[in-house]
Amino acid sequence: MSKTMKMGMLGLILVIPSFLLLFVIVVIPIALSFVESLRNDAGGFDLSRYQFLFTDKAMRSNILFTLKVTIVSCVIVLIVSYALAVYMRFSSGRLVELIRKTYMIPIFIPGVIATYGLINLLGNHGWLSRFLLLIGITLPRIIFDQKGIIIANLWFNIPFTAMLLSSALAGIPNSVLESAKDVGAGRLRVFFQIVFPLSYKTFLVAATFVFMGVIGSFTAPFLVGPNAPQMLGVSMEQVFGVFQEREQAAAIAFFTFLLCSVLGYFYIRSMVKEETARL
Amino acid sequence: MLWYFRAIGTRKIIEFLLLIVFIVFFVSPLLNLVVLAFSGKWTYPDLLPHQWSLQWWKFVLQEDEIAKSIGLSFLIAALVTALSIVLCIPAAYAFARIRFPLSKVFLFSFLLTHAFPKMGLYVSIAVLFYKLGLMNTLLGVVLVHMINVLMFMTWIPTAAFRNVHSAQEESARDVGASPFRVFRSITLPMALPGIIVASVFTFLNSLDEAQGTFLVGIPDYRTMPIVMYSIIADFPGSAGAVFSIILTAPTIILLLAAQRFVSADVMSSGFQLK
Amino acid sequence: GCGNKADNANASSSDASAPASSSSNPASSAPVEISFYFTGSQNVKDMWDTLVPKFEEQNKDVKVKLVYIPSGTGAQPTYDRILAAKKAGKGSGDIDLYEDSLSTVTKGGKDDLWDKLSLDSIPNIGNINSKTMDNVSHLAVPYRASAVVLAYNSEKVTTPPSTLDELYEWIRNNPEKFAYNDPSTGGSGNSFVSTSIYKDLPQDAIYSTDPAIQKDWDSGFATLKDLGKYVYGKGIYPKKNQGTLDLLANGEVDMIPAWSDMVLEQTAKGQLPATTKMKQITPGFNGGPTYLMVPKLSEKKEAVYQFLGYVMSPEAQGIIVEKMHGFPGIELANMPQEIQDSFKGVSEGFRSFNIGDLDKEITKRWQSEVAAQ
Amino acid sequence: MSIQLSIRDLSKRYKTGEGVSGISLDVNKGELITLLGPSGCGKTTVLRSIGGFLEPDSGDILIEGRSVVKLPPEKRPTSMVFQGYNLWPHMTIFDNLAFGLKIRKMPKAEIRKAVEEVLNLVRLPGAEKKYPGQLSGGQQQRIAVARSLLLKPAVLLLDEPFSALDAKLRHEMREELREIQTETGLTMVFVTHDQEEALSLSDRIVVMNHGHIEQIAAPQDIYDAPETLYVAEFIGKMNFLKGGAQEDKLVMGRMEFPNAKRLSGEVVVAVRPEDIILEPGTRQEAGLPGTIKQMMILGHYAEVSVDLGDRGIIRAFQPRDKVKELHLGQSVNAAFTKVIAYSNN
Amino acid sequence: MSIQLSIRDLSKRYKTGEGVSGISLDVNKGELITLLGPSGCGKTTVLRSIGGFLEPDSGDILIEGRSVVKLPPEKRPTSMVFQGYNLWPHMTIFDNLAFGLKIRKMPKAEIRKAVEEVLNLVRLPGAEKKYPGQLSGGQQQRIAVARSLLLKPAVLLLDEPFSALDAKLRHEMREELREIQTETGLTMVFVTHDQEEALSLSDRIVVMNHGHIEQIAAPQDIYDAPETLYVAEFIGKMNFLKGGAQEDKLVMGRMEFPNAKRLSGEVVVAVRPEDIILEPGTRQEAGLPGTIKQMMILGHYAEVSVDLGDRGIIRAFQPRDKVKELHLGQSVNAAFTKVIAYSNN
Ligand SMILES: Nc1ncnc2c1ncn2[C@@H]1O[C@H](COP(=O)(O)OP(=O)(O)OP(=O)(O)O)[C@@H](O)[C@H]1O
Ligand SMILES: Nc1ncnc2c1ncn2[C@@H]1O[C@H](COP(=O)(O)OP(=O)(O)OP(=O)(O)O)[C@@H](O)[C@H]1O
Ligand SMILES: [Mg+2]
Ligand SMILES: [Mg+2]
Repeated sequence: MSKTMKMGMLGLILVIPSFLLLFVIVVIPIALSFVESLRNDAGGFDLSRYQFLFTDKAMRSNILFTLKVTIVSCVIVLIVSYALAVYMRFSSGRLVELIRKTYMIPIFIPGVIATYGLINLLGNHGWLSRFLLLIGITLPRIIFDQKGIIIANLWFNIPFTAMLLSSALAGIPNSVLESAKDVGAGRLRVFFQIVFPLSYKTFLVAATFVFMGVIGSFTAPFLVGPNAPQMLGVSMEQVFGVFQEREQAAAIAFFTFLLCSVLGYFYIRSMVKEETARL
Repeated sequence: MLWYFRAIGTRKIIEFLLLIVFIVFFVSPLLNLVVLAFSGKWTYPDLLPHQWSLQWWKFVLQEDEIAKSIGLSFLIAALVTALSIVLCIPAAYAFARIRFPLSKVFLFSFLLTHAFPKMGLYVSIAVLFYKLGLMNTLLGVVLVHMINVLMFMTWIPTAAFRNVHSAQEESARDVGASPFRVFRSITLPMALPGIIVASVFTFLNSLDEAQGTFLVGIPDYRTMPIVMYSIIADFPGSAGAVFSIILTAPTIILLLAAQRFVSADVMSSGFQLK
Repeated sequence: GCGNKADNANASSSDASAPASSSSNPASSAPVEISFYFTGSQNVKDMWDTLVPKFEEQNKDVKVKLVYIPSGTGAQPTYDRILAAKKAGKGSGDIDLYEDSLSTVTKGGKDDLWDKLSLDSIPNIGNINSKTMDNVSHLAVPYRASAVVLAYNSEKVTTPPSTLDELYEWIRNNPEKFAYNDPSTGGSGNSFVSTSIYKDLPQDAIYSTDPAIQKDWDSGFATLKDLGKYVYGKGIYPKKNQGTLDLLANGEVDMIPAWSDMVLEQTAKGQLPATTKMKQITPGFNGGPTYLMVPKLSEKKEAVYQFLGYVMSPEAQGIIVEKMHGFPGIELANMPQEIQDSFKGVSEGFRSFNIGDLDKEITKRWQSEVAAQ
Repeated sequence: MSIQLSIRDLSKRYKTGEGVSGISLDVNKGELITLLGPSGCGKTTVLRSIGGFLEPDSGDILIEGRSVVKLPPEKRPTSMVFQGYNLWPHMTIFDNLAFGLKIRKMPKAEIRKAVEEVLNLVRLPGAEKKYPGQLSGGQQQRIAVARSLLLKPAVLLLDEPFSALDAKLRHEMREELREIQTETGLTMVFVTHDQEEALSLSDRIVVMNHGHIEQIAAPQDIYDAPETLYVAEFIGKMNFLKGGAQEDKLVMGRMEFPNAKRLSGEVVVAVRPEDIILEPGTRQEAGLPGTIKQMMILGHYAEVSVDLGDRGIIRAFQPRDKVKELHLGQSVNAAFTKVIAYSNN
Repeated sequence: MSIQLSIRDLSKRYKTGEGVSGISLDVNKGELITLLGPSGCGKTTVLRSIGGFLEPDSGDILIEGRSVVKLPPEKRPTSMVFQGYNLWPHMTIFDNLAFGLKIRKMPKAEIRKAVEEVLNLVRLPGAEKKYPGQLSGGQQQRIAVARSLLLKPAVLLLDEPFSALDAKLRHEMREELREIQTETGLTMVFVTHDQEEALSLSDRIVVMNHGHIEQIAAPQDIYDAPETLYVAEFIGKMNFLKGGAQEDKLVMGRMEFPNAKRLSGEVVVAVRPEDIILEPGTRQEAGLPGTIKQMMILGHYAEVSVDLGDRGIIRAFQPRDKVKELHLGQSVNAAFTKVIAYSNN
């Protein structure tokens, strides 16, 4: 008994330093900003800052816009990443090898730079439009539009998601797929009834992290997004930096956090379930 | 989307085309920057610059601020990496090996760093740091950089430690190694790939961090990305492109150096905590 | 605002400039080091990098530590630092001199952060338009000014508009060939917006900080809203001053409001095509001086005054004008003739607004009404 | 008997040059045939070619007289049971079993009935609602077999289905498979590298070596008369000794045997451990002298290692009672009741 | 013989209530003793308690007369070979082997020599520079054994060291372990759930059941005279039939046996497959009538299943030659040469 106590103490001692840091630089600021977000104009406390999020027309459209961009980005990212992961899992050849070796690089490219490159590439007079001009196509507006934000999100998130999914797919033994084919399942059926359910958990993980990454993003939406409606990250910055309404910015941040928490809940639940199953 | 499922002939073609689109999508923004960086005159609608030049390289490299910011960025990144190793690896070991009360709560609390929007977090942190006198200090900057990496630095090594089979540790105990020796000679080296991946990730992430630095480190701590921001803001395309290349170079070099360790499995295991 | 109308002819105090001698205290001990925080783009930094060594050469007893805060996004860290330091009872937070725009001067006035500057301590303040000094309650000195002008591609535009109404007409006739930037991200767009809003308001409305005036903005916003479909991208407002300059440079638009100094500099460096020309409309776009403020709690005020005295001297102002392609902070009449000449054509119609927090309200309302239409 | 599966001159080479070639084989209806050979000899390659998971380079595969080489796996009338990881972990046993039937659009009620029946057949009634993870390894493999049986394949393919199980379970599974085969009369091709498994299960055994077939014969024939040295080495335990062939005699020390194959010169003489008689002492006229080196009791018999000096060590199986008279280091005489000879090259 | 390891009334219960209790056992110097029992019976628990990886709730463990219960694993004169994951993948074989010696501060030259020697002993000379991943499973386990041998432990503990290997390799490894034991004279405690392994390896076998010891005896004794029904079921193949006890007689159909244990009423009669004699026809006076249901040739003998009707199915081992006279469905008479009886509860 005392030994388990001792181990427990040791565990806590090992965890405390990093948790303390987390506490100081994350938990306290979150708590502070929550308190801040409850403060109204008069200095009292109420939910007026949150009310504003839903009553102000511009803010409402920002929220809807953010959700729309986030969900569209998530869906495309997940589909493309899945396709890529499936491709890397089941194909061979030099091209695939090359992709396997390099697809993770964008994860490490600084966000500003990639965004900057995308602006220069996809702008109205950017490189792409110059190429398309040759074949007589005018590029639709991408930069300063939600398309730009979505494309940037794809650029940033596909490699990461593909990485998660490809390691999940690597964990599915061939014989599981072959036995499905063997009993007569066609390709689509194999995918939807075997491959997908077996990588579903990772899919959830990927969805969680893409969602969290996109919904609070700032750099890309700021540089390539439209003036209005704005992503919440941009709006938050504007409210804080330009309008100097710290409380309102905190409310936006906290609201975003609540949205993330929903997915975070499912993520944690599935991870904990797995843990208990493992023990 | 399910390329591999298609019939052979057309399948190959479609597959190839899609791959090309895919590669172009990821490569062209970077390639565009490279071309831009060496361009002198490049007006619409020319496909390539009609005049190449190193003018912006000269301009960017002449700024002594740039060299300074690169040095500073590396210093900060090294500090962040070192500090997070010191703080997070013991925690990761505890999560992987020791049962203690609330361990899951602690473990998943690191998700907060990703669930709360960065912008909002930085703003609150600034308020806190003013009170703590951490504004415009090296420590303040380092701490802010750690927000982004705490989760990676804890979760990936946790998974790595978990993958060290306990029989491997026990057999070392068995041949006479003390618990500490076991950790040093067996557990740690075996979990090293995970720790390296996490560290590389931390290092690069710190090199790239801009928003938090801007809020906490200005004016004294002008790191590469901060300079990059002002260059994007104040100079035309080519200068930004040059600087982008300078900024990306360490990333690529470090990645190539650590390529052996950076594998999808190691990284993604950190998110699944199996 | 300094209200430097071009016809100001207050040349009297021009020889009162005594940069080095005014208040030097030859206490031949180690030189006093003052910390000077400033923001702005790269050319601002270059300018100070030139100016400070010259000053230090003449004033061996003062050293100026330049602390450059690059422009970009984010909050106002320096201001918050001074404020936080004051609240924490830690003096001025080691900031002895601070450079920023009018809104900060006003804000700091409310927070009682700035030192009152007087002719006694800095004689060269006499070179400045006194109305300007009154406007800022002597809490700051305008050391330079930039004007927002119309920059245009002279190959495409032969007869540029010379009034705001002509400009509107030009915009409507040349759809998507005009762009102004998001007013929350850069002064040139901000200037275009506020100039438009105050177009039909009384002359001195631009010096009023009375919130009651907000209801008179409606027609201005209506115009801006209407212009939305004619501007670049049918309603795209690039981020930052450079955003519109880039569009002009690559030929996507033919006309933009821009800071004169940026246009001058970028044309000189070849970033903007040589065919780029500038034109000020009448009444002029809202330009603005940049101010220097001394934190009240600074412990090295004497030395700071000495430095400010130098900055406001015609010699230093000459360098500023040259480096910044901007306007002098002191009255033009106090400047050498050649400099006066070089400002012909741009300086006419130059105005400066002082509407305090109302500026924020403008951006807010612009965001929800014009951007989000 | 009609031929159910016919493989004709099948060849399949991987890029590495490894693979199989010249594989020809006819399997009768209701027969259980085993592909036996060491790791890497190409057993799986043949089996996967039949199942449609590999495209042969040349040759033909006919099932019930129809060529199937051009068909994808899901269109072939075969069904395969893999070594491990067979079941789909996210589906219940019922769904695992019903999956193939649903694809075939069998009515629900019928599916339920069929699943129930097959679960009875594999002796796991009532397991429908469980998940594979809740079953033991042996039970999982039984479900895997059941899943294949449900589809009533023309040929059932099994690729080392029991090798992941432990010895006891493996024995049980073999018996069960045998019973199921008797009951259903299915045609089966079974792959294994375990010769005991092959001997106990098969109607006929195909011994493979390095991508080709060495011998096809019934287990008893393979055991009694391995055609090549390779087969002799691989099937059952066997001792190899050097001997000489003289016209119609094989000579080993003081022993002589008939030279059926008419070999000459130096030969390799193979002796099964159970064909060795050990007698204490060395006075016997026939037989080779040696000393006992090790004795292991293996249930109802014992394995005794005898050191024959220059001739090496041989292993002999002795009844347990007999062993009680022997002890380590004892001098014994080893006589052979039956030998097979192979030319020495 | 001196007692090397002594376990005295050892008890260890996990929070779940499972575990072992009342374990007492003396192991002589140079003895190889096997803990045998089904999965979950507590073998590993005992072994890990000896090795120091578990803290017993009560009881004492003495090695060479000294109590070691209070020592951590690294201080105990034991060494353990685990089922798998034994080696450290980031070290070469040399480093794996030398690790323990380095900790003991042995001079470099001596380490090199010792490693070379032990590699010869396990028949892997020259493997020093390789990494574990470059060796096959069997080779890795040999290195694991070598690593333990190098430390010259007072007691060598082996926890199912070969169960991850395939059948053939397992057989080989057993023989090798036996040889190594003969050469080194080490005291070993070996854990397995494979009764064949236990029978072939051990000097004595400890049969465990549900956390306690059922029987400790030499393999032959365990095989010939299992003390309990449980042991009889577990060791070797065994047929169980119902019979009656009448004073000094056991009666089964027409057969009678002596009632050594003086049981009465209904009893369970256990018969080894090799103690069954099958004769065609049913005319015999003694024995039970039945029909042949299945025959499997297992190398040098055959297993014949005989359906005895109400009495169930029994399995008999028959010489291969004998089987040639039998065929499926044939009526036979099964006579028993030896039986053991257990009371029926
Ligand atoms: N996809 C492949 N690419 C290249 N070589 C292969 C491939 N699959 C198998 N081989 C090689 O072909 C040979 C035969 O392989 P196969 O899997 O048929 O052997 P096997 O008899 O089933 O062996 P095992 O008993 O180990 O399963 C081996 O040498 C193997 O290395
Ligand atoms: N750490 C533990 N906590 C709780 N119960 C345990 C633990 N370890 C083992 N047990 C339980 O104790 C019993 C004995 O376990 P042990 O590992 O000794 O069995 P074993 O005989 O070695 O079985 P196997 O042959 O499967 O290895 C089992 O029922 C097991 O479930
Ligand atoms: Mg195989
Ligand atoms: Mg065990």
